[in-house]
Amino acid sequence: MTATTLLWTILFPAAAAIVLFLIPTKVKLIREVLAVLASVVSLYLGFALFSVKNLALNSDWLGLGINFDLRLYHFSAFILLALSGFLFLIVLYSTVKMKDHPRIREYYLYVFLAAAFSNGAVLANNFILLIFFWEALLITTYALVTLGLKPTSHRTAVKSLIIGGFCDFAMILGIGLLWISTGTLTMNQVHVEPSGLAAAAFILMMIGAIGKAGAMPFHTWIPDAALDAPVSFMAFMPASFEKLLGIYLLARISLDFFELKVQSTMSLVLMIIGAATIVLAVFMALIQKDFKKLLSFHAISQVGYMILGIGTAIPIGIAGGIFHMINHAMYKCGLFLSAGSVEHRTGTTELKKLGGLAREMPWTAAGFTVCALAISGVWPLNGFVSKEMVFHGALETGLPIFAIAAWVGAIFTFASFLKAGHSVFFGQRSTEVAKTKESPAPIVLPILILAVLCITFGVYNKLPLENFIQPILAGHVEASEHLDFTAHALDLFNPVAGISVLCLLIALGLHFYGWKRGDKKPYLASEPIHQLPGLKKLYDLSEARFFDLYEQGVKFLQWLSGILFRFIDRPIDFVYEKAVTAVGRTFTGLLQKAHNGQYANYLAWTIGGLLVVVWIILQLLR
Amino acid sequence: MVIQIILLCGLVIFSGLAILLRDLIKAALSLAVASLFLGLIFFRLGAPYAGVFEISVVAGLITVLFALTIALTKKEDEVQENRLVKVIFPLFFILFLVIDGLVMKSLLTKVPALPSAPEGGSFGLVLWKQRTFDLVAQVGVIFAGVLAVLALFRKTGKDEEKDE
Amino acid sequence: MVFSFIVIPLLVAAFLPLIGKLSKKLIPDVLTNAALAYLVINAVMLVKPLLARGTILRNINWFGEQVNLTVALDSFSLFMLFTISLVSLCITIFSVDYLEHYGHKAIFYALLLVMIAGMNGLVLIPDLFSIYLFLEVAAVASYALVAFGLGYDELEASFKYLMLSVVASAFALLSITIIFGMTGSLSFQAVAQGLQDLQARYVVGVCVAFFIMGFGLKAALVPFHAWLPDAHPSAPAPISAMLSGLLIKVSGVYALFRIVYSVVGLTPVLTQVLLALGTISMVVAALLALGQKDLKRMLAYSSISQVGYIVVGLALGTPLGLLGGLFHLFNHAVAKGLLFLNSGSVQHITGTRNLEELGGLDKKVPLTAGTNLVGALSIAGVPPLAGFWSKLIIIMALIQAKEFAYALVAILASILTLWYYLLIQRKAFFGPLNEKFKQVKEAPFWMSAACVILALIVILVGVFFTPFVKTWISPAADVLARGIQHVLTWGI
Amino acid sequence: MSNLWFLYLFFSALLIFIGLYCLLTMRNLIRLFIAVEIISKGVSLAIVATGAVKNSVLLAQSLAITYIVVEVSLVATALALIINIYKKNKSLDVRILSKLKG
Repeated sequence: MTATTLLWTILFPAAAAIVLFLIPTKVKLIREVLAVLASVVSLYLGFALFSVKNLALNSDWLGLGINFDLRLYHFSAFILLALSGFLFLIVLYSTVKMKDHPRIREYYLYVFLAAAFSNGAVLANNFILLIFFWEALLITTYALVTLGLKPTSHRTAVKSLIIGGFCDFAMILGIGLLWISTGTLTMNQVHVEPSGLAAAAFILMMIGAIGKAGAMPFHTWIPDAALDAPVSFMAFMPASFEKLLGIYLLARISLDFFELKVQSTMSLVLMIIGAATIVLAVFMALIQKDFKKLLSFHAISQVGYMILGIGTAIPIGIAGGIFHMINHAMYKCGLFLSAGSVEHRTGTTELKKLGGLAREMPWTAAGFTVCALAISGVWPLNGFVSKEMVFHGALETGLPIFAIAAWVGAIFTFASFLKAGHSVFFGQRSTEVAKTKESPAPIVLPILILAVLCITFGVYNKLPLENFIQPILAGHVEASEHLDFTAHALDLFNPVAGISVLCLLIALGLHFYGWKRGDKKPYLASEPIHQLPGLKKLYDLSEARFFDLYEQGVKFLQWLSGILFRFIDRPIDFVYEKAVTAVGRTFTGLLQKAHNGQYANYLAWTIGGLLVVVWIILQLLR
Repeated sequence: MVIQIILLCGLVIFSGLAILLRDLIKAALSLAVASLFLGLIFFRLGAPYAGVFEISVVAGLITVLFALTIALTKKEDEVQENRLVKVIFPLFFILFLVIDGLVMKSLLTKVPALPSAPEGGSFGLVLWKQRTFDLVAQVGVIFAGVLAVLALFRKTGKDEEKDE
Repeated sequence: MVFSFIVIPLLVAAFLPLIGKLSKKLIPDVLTNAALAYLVINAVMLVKPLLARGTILRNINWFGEQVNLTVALDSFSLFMLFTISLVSLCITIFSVDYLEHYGHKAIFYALLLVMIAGMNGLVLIPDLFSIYLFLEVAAVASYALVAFGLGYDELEASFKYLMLSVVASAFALLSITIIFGMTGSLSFQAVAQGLQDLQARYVVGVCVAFFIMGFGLKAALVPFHAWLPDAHPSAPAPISAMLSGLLIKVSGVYALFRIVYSVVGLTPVLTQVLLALGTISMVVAALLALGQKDLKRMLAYSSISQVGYIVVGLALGTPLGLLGGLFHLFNHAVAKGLLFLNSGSVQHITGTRNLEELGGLDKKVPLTAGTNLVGALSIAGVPPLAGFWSKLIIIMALIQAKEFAYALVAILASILTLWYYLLIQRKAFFGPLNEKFKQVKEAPFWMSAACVILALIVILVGVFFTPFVKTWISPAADVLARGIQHVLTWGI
Repeated sequence: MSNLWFLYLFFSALLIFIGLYCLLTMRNLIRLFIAVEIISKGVSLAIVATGAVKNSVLLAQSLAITYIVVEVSLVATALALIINIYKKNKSLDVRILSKLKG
């Protein structure tokens, strides 16, 4: 296996994308077969490369430190494998779910392109190359959201683009700063202490990473996309790919590029963001009335655990964060897919309309249950293991407040999944949806695979922890420290695990209290929390999009152009009018815009500009 | 020297008149007179060819073009210039005169210049041998001007429709 | 070989009106396109000898007499010549079909060729006064071309354009005169040497300010930009493409930076002033573009904004900045040419350019929609298209030069850019189809062909940008970088 | 001799000022173009005077003549434009030329 194989991981999906795009819309079977085959091939490539682990492709490119460098090592090989695995599942699922989509050609084009770009981003060993793939992913996300074909899809897509664009540009800025403080653009040569300029670089690059992962406050497009975008996109991008990439980069940032110290400011920043994301997003999730929207808020909330874990800068915390990333990708992907399965058969995802589907859709219900229990951190599933690791890490920093925040998150995560599961699959059979049956195999199979994986990674946690996670950390901890996270992973009888279990019980209690209060309607189970005096106002503000940076940004821009118009354009116009026409002429001209088409106005700008430039140059020369 | 300053003053005065006179024809004529003065200044500065060009082309040809345009666009209700503009012109003019004078005075000894050797040869040699490329560019400019006039005075399909 | 860039367009332009009487369409079409195709080939052929030998200086003997027809061809000039020939070839291909309803093709092509000759001359000449002259050649032709439709808008826009740029070029000439007075010469080398000996920082500073105004108006830097959003949308589409794609860059950006780099020298002061102007242009124009309803007017404002990027890149003077600036110049020339041509197609197809009326055209005219998407995404800076690289390089260069504030503004402006290009794409091409346009058909062959060629260039340059940058742009940037070292510093 | 240069530049600045004042304040298109002519007179005065003062009057002379040719070209184009505008508008008021804005 030579270094050029690395190139194939990028070129092959890209080529597949183009081939799939060229197949006419009508020819369904060939496209589906080809798509599945292509994803199988990339899965094979993923396994093959994972077995190799160390490869590097260096080629001179543009000079000035900008080279085409790809590097495969244990971390990137692991992410690569995970990405190709999810690609396979999503494609398999899409063969049925997206079958009759009118723009199916574009769908596969974007999905495979996104896979190609993601592989590139993971393998890139040069920052410029990383930016390239990172930015390109933005566009595929945009395009995939528009495929939702809802009236508001475009708006949401633009929103994702603007927010993502902001984060990416922050990252570019950060990379630039890192570049001038280290003098190299090759990623594995960078390792600095985050202080001074490098601290700014750290913050900016971190924004890029967590923005991709969808942490607060860069999350606002995800819940919108939950309704506006195809559900397979939700499982594909926000649930798995973007999490993997974002957290991968965050881990690289805090392990490789910068030296993150325990209890340093940067570590605190990360932990605060993580904790805030956990708590705030889970509260938002709790009151959602739509299945997909609820899931999307959890996709945000869970990012908080990963950021918190990595932010602790303690080996077990970091390992927990990374482990949580892969676990989350699995069960959140599974959850979105099961939501899609429900939508496929019933045509709706509103909790109010659903209920008691477990009997008709047993496989989906089983998959959902496993994934939901995993995300809630129920023993002995994978979520339990990784969450425990994060709790331990948070406690070891000596700042228990973060652990408490994480536990609060755990309570409400479980409560809201009890609500969701209770409303959709269990409880009374709803009368609003017609009788239905289980979804076809290509839909159910990915869900079940993911559910099985959730169990495997939980019960046999030695497997992933020793094969995937420990090598990543191997170079980054003191030689004396033990790297064995598996010994007590499923140990229920220590204080930390005890508190976690207590949290789950509280959640159970809360749910049944709410359920009783809400006339035994499961979808109203979270109302008591919703109606709490202080929280109610926050919820209302949030519903009114008060916290939405994008909406506020649009308002600010409108306001800014108004101000510019009133206080800069107007005075110029005023002077002009005064100078040209007699005092007392009509004020109509005053109401015209600055570019009022008047030649003299334009000339006045030109001459004024000249005078200003002369003045500035003379001042600067002094 | 005195003659030169008188000529320069005449140039400025007639230029001022050209923008202040109400009647456009008179304005164009006073522009021509200003050109005449400029041509004379050129003569006295030792640039006779430029002077001839200034007088024949600018004072002559361009004035004719202006007169033609004015005749073609003659109408009863001419554009009224604002009276105030003309009234306050002297004010601004004097203000600028003072500023200009002060700036030039302050620059008097400050601007360095390389010592220049007197140039040899004749005007023709300079034009043809040193500035040959300018002649190519002149050809281009003339082309551009002629073609522009052709393009702007061509008959368009729309015009014909309107005439009918 | 080198002179043909000026002589051939002029000759063809001289013959066209005469031949135009014989054949109204075919001969002018063929002749113009052939001439420009020859120039493109010529430019490509010159790369190798130029890279091998460095600057080519050519003198010509006229009937045995020694006359001074000096052109200086260095990599920067050649890069500009290549850009000019390539884009204008595509524009004339487009004009073959587009000009049908304007009539008088011969005069149109003749004016276009005079403008190209003017730009080529401007690029080749190492003499201050000749720069002004060729600037006027191109400008006079462009006034007539803007007004070519003879409609109300065209005349108004052309008049304002003329009156503003006459004032600006008068100031530029005044500045040339003052420099001539101080150094006694006009050729770049002699003037640069003279200024170095003089150490007249304040006067040179004022002269440079005049240059910034004179050429800045041609390049449409804010606040000298006001003519552009009128003139570019009013002109016929190929001319809009020509003006936005080439003229503002050649007679504005090229002239300004040629003088700055080869004559007066880039100093930190100048860098600061130009960075400020460029950044203001970027932001103000981007904000203005967001509010437009007219497709072409939006594109015109976008040109101002993108010229801001080019100026910022070139003003930095670092190797990376020069590389980015020049690359962006090329990318913008190609992509904006493409977008204006597409706007012409849209107008040709639907009869309107109002974004509110358009919509859903991608189903009816997939070729136009697709090529437009390519151009829009390239300027908006979306990978893997060419515009992404140049913008990224400029931003990285800003950061490298520790101009963090400007870098931030550049980044925010690029988000705005992305926004309004998506707005164009969505309002014009995506979404529901307007009932009015049920019957529309794809644009005629040559129009589509030109757009497809330009779109392919955008994609190819983006994907294979390394060889492109290495052959065309790096040598040009090197020329400028050497200029910095050679020329004096007139102020700290 | 150098002092004389500033005398001429002084007058040339005056001419440019007159032209700019007119351009900024007046309304008649033809008058505006007369103002442009005045500006260009100022510039050509500066060119020739510079040449005369700096001992290179022959060069300056050739520049001035070239400049006059450019001027004629510009005048022809501009006046053709003005006549066309008059045909469309039936007015020479520059204020009417403000349809394109925003």
